[in-house]
Amino acid sequence: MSPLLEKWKDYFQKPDRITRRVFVAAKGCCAIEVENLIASTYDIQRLGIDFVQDPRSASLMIVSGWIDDSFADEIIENYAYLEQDKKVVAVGICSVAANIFYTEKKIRLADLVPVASYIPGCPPRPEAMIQAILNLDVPAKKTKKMTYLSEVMKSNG
Amino acid sequence: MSIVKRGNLKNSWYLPAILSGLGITFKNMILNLFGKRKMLTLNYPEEKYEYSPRFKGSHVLTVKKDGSIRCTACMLCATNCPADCITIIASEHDDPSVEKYPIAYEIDTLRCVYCGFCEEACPVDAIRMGPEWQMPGINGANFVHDIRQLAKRPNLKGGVVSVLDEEERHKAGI
Amino acid sequence: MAVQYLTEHYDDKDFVSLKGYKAKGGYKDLEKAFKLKPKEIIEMVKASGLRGRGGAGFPTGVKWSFLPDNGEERFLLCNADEGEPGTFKDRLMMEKAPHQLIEGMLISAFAINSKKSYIYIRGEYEYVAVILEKALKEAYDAGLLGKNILGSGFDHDMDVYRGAGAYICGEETGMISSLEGLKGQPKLKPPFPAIKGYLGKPTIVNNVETLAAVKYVIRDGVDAFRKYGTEKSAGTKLFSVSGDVQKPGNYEVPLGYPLKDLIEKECGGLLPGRKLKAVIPGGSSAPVLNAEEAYRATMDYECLAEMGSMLGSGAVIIIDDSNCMVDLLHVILHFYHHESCGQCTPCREGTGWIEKLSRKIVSGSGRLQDIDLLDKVAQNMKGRTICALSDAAALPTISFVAKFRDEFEFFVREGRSKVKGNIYAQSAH
Amino acid sequence: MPKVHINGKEIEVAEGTRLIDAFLQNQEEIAHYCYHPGLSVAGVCRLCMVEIEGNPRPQIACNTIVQDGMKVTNKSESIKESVKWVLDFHLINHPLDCPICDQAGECELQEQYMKFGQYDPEMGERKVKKRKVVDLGSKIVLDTERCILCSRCVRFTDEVTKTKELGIFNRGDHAEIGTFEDKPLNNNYAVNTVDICPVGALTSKDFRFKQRVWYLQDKETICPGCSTGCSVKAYYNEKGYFRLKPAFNEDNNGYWMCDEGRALYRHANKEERLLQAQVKADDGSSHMAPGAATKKLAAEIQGLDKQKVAVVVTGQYTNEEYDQLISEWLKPAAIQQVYHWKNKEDEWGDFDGLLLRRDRNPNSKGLQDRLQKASLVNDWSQLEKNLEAGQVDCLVVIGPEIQAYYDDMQDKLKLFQKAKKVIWLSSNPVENLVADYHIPMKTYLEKDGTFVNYSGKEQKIQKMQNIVSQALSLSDFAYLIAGKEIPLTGAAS
Repeated sequence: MSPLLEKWKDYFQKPDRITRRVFVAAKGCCAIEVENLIASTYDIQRLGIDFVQDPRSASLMIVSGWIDDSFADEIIENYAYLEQDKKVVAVGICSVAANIFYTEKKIRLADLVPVASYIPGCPPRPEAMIQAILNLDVPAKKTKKMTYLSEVMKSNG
Repeated sequence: MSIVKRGNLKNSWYLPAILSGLGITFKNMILNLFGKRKMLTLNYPEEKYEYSPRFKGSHVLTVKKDGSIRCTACMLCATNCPADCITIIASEHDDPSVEKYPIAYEIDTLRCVYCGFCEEACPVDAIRMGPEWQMPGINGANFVHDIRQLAKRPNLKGGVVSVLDEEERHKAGI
Repeated sequence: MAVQYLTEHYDDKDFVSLKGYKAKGGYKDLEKAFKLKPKEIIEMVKASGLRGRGGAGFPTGVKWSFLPDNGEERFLLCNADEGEPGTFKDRLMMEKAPHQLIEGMLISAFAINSKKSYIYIRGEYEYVAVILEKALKEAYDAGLLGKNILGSGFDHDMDVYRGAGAYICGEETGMISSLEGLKGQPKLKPPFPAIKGYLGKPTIVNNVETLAAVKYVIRDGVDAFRKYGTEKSAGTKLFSVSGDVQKPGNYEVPLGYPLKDLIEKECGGLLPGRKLKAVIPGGSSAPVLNAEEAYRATMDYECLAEMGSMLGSGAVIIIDDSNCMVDLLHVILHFYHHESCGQCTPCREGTGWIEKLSRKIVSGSGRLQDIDLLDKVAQNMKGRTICALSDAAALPTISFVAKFRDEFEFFVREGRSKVKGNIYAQSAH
Repeated sequence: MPKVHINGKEIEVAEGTRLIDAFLQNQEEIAHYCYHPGLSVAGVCRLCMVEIEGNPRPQIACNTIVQDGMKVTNKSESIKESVKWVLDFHLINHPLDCPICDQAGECELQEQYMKFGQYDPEMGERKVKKRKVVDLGSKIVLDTERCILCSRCVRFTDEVTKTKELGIFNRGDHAEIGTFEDKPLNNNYAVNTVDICPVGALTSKDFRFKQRVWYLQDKETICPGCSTGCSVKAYYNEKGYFRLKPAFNEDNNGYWMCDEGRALYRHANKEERLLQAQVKADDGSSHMAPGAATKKLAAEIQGLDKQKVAVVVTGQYTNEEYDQLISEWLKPAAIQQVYHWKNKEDEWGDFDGLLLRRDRNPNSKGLQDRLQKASLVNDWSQLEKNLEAGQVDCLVVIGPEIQAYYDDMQDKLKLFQKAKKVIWLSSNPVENLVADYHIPMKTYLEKDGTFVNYSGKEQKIQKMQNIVSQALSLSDFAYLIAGKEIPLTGAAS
């Protein structure tokens, strides 16, 4: 088989494609790292994960940045709109532990919504975010070189 | 004040600008189609970056030559930490030349902002920021890393030996 | 010219015993003193310009006049500790003429009206202590000590107290602490011993030679005593000369006697074929004089002080060009580091530091800045402690480094001594 | 009153004060190690050098007495240089132990180096090595390498406790502090040497490696150990109390405190406290909140005949609490049987010559006066008679906060069993206590108030860190038992 055909098959073969749609509620410095996920270096669309604007069509929510009152309401509202097996990923310390800035009111994400996966770091590396999303479920797109989740976890220690 | 250039053909008409933009996009598409190796994307689970030692990743508690923890529980890192995420419990070591060592040294990675202040504050190079990036975990995983995790985790291969060792210091008479 | 004033009958064998001493006119001056009033004796000693022979050179009469006359019990202590390296004159005097010292002390005790006195002798002078004790027993039997001496109604007891070999107990208050049974450490001054000394009572501490000279002030009167010596430093002084001379030993010369003559005439000049390099005029704690200064110097308090050194205890150490000054400084500093009593921080840590620095230079691994550091540490050690031991360690260091810097730099650059070849590079003491 | 010019300022000082006192009284910074106002002058650290006009050599300030018209300065260049160098001499043989030394944070070497030193050290030689971690008995650890030989501890054991246990051995820079053949240093004031030691040479075993000093805050209070009422500083943070140190109190304890008093912080920590009220219900004792338990108790004893109710009080609470107790409960409820529990009253007279008195209650005089004023003084034998006769329906024992000194506790417990209902109030659990109600109380560190010491002097204590916030103070108990609500201001909150 000519390399061209092989390349063609590689890209356009018909996977049982389930696109994992993600709604992003990112704020602050971690938002820039979250944007990296759809940029060219750490492109997660090759894993079948796509960012969408509307929470109703997403089943995974990424939250990052310092949670103040207005942002808290927004998170709760968007969480309600998520599809049925909804999961939330907390990115960075501000949303997880809200401890670094001395304001009188400290809201942690866990106080608002049930959080599925935490990513420590300030800001965490994009690989950590990809790893966090992969931890949550079986990857949407099966490419032939994709090693299964368990091996990935083991190698990472 | 902005300098306004007017009148010449190139920028009074939009088409050349659009075409040059699209040109770049196509150039990259063609390149990526055929030159897969030069592509920028890191296929994360299979390929991984090797970060430089300067990278402020997850902590490493260095060890002495004989394998025991180099930290003397002087609490300077816990004091210097802006996020108060280090808790240390010190106790007496039976060897009088060591005298004090930590029986518990915990870093709450969910509070730590990885700023490296602890590394700067440590007088004896007992704690370092390793090149591995911060490991995420599902809810309920153990984020509070203790001595076993910080110093003896598998990929440290037996612990990182501290640069500043006591024996030389005592021999040199300091 | 060497004089036989104090040391008149030293070569006579039985001058040691009381009988021989009395035959040569002994204890007559005591009777003469009993006739005078104590105040008059103090005035005579003050007028005679007699200065302390131990090291400080403080006028004896003035020291006696500090005593408060509040009727409190007084003590007279004779400082025969002689710890200063290079000094051996007191041993000669006590060995040859113990009664001379006893009579001098009796006259002084009568002058300051003290009932009790001690002779604090150096621990190592064991046989001299035996001689002294024998002389004291003779004096007691002859009624010259104890109650109602010679019918004058003045009673006085005298004892010999042996030290334990610490240099620091040569210092006034160090000796007093040792006598009181405490650790031999100097006491805080003010309150000076004349006001609050031994057991808190007024105490006068004088050197052996000073007390012996008091007898001659009484015997010959002030102007006969002033015949010897210069206007400001009167009387004669015993110098214990040691080092590279033909005939080292004790020589009694009038104060103001030129050092050049002391070396050439009295001591028979240098060893053949050697040239003079330096002279330590007053014991190891005196700053050193180089050859040119030594030939100009005269042996009295004022001239040596002007030259930046001091007469001290009169131990002249002659150094010729075959000695290495760096090694000599290391030996001196090792002595002071070992003898520092450790009470005050500048001296306790400073002597240790400069000794380590000098050992480093002597072992050839020194650096050029170590020489400046040696000087800087010494400068900052002196003048900051309770007693003068830190000055005694610092002053020689400063003078050695200042006057013989080339030898130090040679040692640093070459790693061996300029004079003694490379035998010193390895064998640091 | 002699006048002195210190660094240009004209100051009037009392006759015969030392120059260093004149400096310290007027907040003039002067470096010093061996001088301690409570001890004699040693003049060995040579740091407090000052220049006096008309005196060629700089003099040490601690040994010079102030004369009229003296012009003194310690800010001149040569003095600054001299202090720098003498500090350097102190530090050249000092080991690099700051990470493992307990004194770090309050060490005089650190502080005075930052204030006066700030030089760059040039010492490159080998330091003198001495003995480390020498065990001096159960209370103190000695490290002779850190010692700067300021001889404060030696003078302390010579002059204050007069036991002469510590001394300086060897000579020169090999000199070491220590006891004869490392005999334990365990007189009752030994840990004072740890406070006056400017460096980490003497550290206390009780506080060894427990907590870093800069994590602790401190406040002044009165030691409840005995009736002397020494003023003390308690060191605490949100985790609890860590140690007690003496505070200067001119006429009472000067700069010292006894070692038994030093342990009086442990009973306030969470591990040893009674956290919940224990109420003996019919199905075995159940835990309740202190306030609720008291209210339940108040309802129960409402109907009882007040003559049959007896109250035993110990002298370990504050004056305000006693006033509230009497005015809120005893007086309105007309309870006559109030007894002052004095343990070993006959020995109360003896005194150990320095600070410790046998009357181990801080406020027995205050209680005595108040009972006299309210004419509630009854003889202890009267209580025993009533108990034997079984007339006591309800016995409220306001128990001692510090039980260590109540060694007759067990037979008193047996005596108290005779009452029908026993109510015990104390901050710590009591060994094999059988009581219907055991209500936790606040310790002396968690409430404001005043103690009256043996000589009748009133001294204040301050509220610090609340360990058991629900615990009641005696006045809260009085309000609740009398059926009232605790007033919002909270008499002794």
